[in-house]
Amino acid sequence: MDTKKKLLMIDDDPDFVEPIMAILENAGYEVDAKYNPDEGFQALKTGSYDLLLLDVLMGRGAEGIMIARKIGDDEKLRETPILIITGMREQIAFLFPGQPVHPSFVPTDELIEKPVEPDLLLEKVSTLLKMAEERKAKSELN
Amino acid sequence: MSEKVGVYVCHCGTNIAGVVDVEEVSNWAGEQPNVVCSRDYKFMCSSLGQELIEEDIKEHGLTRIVVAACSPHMHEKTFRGATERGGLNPYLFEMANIREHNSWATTDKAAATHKAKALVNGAVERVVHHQPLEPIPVEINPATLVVGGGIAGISAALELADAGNHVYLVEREPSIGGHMAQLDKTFPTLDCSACILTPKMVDVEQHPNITLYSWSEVENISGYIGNFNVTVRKKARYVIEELCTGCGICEEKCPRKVVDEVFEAGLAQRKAIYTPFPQAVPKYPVLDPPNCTYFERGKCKACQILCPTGAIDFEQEDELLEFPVGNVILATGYDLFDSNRIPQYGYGHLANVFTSLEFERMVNASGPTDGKIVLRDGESVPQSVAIVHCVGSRDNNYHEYCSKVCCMYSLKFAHLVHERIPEAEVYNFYIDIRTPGKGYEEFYNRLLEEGTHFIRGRVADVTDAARLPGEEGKLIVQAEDTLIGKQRRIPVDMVILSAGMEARHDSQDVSLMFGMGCDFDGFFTERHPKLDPVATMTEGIFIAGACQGPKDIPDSVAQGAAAAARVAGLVNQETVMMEPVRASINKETCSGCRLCNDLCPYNAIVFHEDQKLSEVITALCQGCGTCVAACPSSAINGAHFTNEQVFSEIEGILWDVMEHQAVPA
Amino acid sequence: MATRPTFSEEVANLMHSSHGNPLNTCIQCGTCSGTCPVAEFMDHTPRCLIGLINANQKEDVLDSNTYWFCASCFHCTVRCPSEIDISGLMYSLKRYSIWKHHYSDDAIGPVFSETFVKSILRSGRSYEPVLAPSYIFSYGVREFLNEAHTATNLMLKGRIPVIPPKLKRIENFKKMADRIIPMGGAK
Amino acid sequence: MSTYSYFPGCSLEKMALSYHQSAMQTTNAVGVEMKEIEDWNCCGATTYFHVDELLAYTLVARNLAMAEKAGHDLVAPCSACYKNTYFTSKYLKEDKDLSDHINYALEQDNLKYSGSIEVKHLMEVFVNDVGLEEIKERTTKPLAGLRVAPYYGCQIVRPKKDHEDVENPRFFEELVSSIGADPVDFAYRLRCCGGSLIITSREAALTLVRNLLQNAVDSDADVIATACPLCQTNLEVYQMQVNQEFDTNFSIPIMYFTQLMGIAMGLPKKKLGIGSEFISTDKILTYAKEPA
Repeated sequence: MDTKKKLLMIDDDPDFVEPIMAILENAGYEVDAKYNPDEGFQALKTGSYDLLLLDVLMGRGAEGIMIARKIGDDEKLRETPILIITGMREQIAFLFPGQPVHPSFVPTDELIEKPVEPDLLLEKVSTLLKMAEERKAKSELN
Repeated sequence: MSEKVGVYVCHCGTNIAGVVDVEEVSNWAGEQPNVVCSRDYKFMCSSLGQELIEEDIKEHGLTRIVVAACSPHMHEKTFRGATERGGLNPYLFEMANIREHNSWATTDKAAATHKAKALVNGAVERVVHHQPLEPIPVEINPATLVVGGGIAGISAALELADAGNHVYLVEREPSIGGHMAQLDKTFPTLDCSACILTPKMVDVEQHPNITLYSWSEVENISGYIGNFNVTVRKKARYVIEELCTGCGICEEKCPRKVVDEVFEAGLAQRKAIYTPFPQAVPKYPVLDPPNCTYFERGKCKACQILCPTGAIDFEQEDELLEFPVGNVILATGYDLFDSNRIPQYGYGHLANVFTSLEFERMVNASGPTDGKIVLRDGESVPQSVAIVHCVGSRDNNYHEYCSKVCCMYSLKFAHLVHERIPEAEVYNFYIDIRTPGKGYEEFYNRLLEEGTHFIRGRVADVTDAARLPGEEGKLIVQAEDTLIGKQRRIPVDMVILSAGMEARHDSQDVSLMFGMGCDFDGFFTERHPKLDPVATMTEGIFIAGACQGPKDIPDSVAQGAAAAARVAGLVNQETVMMEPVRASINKETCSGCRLCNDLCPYNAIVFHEDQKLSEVITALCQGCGTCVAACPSSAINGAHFTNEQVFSEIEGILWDVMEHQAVPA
Repeated sequence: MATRPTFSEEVANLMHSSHGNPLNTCIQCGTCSGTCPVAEFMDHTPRCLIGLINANQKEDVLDSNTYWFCASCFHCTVRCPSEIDISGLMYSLKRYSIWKHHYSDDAIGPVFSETFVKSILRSGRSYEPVLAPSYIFSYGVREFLNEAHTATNLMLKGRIPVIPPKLKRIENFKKMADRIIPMGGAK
Repeated sequence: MSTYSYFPGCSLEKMALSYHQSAMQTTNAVGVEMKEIEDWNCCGATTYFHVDELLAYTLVARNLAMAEKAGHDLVAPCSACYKNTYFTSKYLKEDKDLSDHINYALEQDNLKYSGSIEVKHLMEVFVNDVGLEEIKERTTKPLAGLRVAPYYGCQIVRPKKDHEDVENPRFFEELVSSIGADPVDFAYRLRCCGGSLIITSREAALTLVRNLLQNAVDSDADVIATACPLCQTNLEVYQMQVNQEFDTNFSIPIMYFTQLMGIAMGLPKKKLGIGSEFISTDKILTYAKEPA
């Protein structure tokens, strides 16, 4: 069937990407993975994806945030829902004596932290996809 | 009248087909107006591919041919041949470049296929406007100019002269011989460089077919294959060659000594009037005015007074000589990389760091130390020597390329140190040992047996700052021994920097003067790196030796001979057929404004005062098109590049945009 | 579909925006290691480390102390004949090791980095006294006494600040950092 | 009078206060105004890059933006600050994507960096902008006979590849000559002092310091001149520890080039911060004499 939803995952950690891809593919999604922010953003621009799964700490630092901000600045890309999956708190949170990662600072739709519960992941993905479709239908109506 | 066009789309293996959907392009082309037959084929340049064209012409009555393949530089000639064998005029052919301009430049298959269609369509639209053209025969002057009297130039000159052709050999320095004359022994056979070179130099001097102009430089060249006009500046020697016997009294009596930076690499002195070395050819000395006491203070004249034949002439001036030649061989050689550019190796700062050329002179039996290996003080014998490979080579900060000869001459140096100072320790610091030549690897094995220490690691720096015991008063060479993964500091008495080869500092100017190409490193560009290494993109101009890229003696000799063979072939043909892509002026529409006269870079346009008209001299015209574009009354026609042809091609390429615009036919 | 990146590709991804040539252009000449002032303290020379990366020897690379010894003197970077930013590589590996917590508990390098960053985020400027405790206990007795003695001397010469410096617009400063790493510091 | 935005950096607040004081005195003496950037922050040193480079760029960009707002080129006396600031400015100028992101963060402090200013090391200001002739002219008490080892260290020349000559710069030597002193041939002048390792890898750092001191002493230097607070601290404050570790007895003063300039210009030593050093500089001061 060709109604398969296409997801893009940008994450630099192959050890994390592999199981997540397996979970999503088993659930009937088509998943592409890119392992650095440049290639990831390029793929997002040229391909057509229904949802983006985005890591935060990559390359020079929190480049996932940089991508999310760029997407927010782009009228077309803005439509793609983003699910941030980050282990940042685990990785460097001790440096930032505050609260958990703030999704509100970047235009993202959802945020979950590594390690990820498969059920939670699938639930969030499908909710986001549904929301995006509703949003689209609404804007077409207008 | 409608033409019948055949279109051939080449796969070039996977070079094109890997990116461009060639079948799709071919099918699409078949549907275009005028196209009666369209095919794709694995290798159009193969004989089977060419036969395809020939057969189709006969079978389908094709009147025009388009091949979409590689660059015309590569195969335009090939397909013109096929077109001609099929019975058509070869100029009724057009090539679309879908490799260099397309498949090699992208990985986007859809875009590449789209662009291939556009390029093919442009070619189809253009080719229907092609006209049959006939090549222009030109006579070839049998004389040849060889620029540069090193071993490559000498070889070329002798080959041509022996075959009965006249050669003008122009050398910038006072003597021919080039770098080879400075060397002591040659690898891997260790024969004496001078012993094998001098006979050849003498042959040049005595050859009835060779006119040698040393201490001379080419000032200007004009014309085209078969008919070049050369201007040579013969620099004032201040010695009347006809009177000089080469007795050497002037040099002996000259009171003025200067450091010889050229031949002796700064290690010895020469006089203000001098022959660079005893076996110099020609034997006449050269006077060097900036260092001459007479030129400086108006007094001395020792040489003139003591010359037995009255051959010294202080009034002599540069002479400009003009002569015609049919072909040119450039063998201008190389410069040695300047070791000062790598300050961390200490050259010029630490006394006992030597360049390879300095060491060559030092080990030369007729050199400044009579062949003794000594430190800068002129007497101490080094007990340990470090030879640093890849100085200025294989380094993006200087030259990315490998200089090819340094490994071998470094091995030779190590051998010479062992030979002259048996108790000395020799360390060769290398990245890779490159010995691809006959007898070269065997020579390396010999050095291993002789006990040379080989340390695989590029030298980081050379310093005299001692830190550890045993380093006092030594030069310390620091490098990683990459085979054991440890940093090492080797204290030695002498360091030799194996400097690489680089293009002559003025190679860019030379290439411009001769109208030929020069690569980023300054080496002259050959027509084809593998199949045509001694020809250039300019007809009648050939290259040989290290001016084309780093090379050792055997390779330079081989190229010299190869270039000579190419020239001899042309001379034998007596005439050569030239491209008919030339401009011509329509007498009816020429207004006689003379705008084109001055613009022509080849001085190919004359003005007839009586008729108030300009005319193109076909033989001189190179078909560049400058005049065509400049003519205000569109009176100049560039054959094979007519406005109609060029505009149809542009419109053809823009087919997808043009469709929307209803362009009037 | 995506093929799993090798370790060498992982490192390349980490350096994706660096300013030199990729690591696989290394010709293993050893210029970097010959130049490195601290090569003798490293368990692998910088050249060897690049070799290990290119050969996908992930564990050996991460276990190596090489990158924590890099003093950022940039001598290797300017000399590299292949124009690889070797110092940049060392930074990348330090980041990788911190992010993945791949270092031993007694390693001073990462702990110091963390302390330093924390202190700057708190006040905007660095303040030497808070840096000291994090590493000083790892020293032996003699080094400890030396260090303490040095500190006392500095204090006597008036070269150690008594009050930590702080920015005036520290709240803005924290919010600014929060836009780069939104960890809720600004609330 | 030319004016610059001055970014002292954390060390100059206290640890290297004498560098700050002498920099102020000497720039003032040659008619250059250094306006300290208001509310500047740490440049991130090298350690910040270990955690998040983007954050390090942001920190630097805040200082750059404030300097740009003031309309002057930024001057850093510390080599590490200089290198960080110089390259951040360069990268932000070259990479629009990066600069967009960093400016997005700067918004929070109502700042923006557009890349219109240059970043200079304090020594560059003296050598290139003020000029050695001018310095020579202001030298009233030339340090004739004083043998100075000009210690460049690392980050004032590296990794800046387009520098006149990374492996053989001469500007420090020329500056030393211009105040009448003799620059010694100091082979280790471009080698690392281990500055950033002193805390994390003490043994390595002390070894590097030892080698440097040894080479300076071997070249008969009376004093090592530095242009970086980290180099100064390493070479001077840790000299005693080196002596203990390696059984040596080095006692060579390490002074900022601005202090030597100040002495040669006849400025009062107190104002140059002389007196806060561990190794006495009394002998150095005796060289300053008005020409006979």
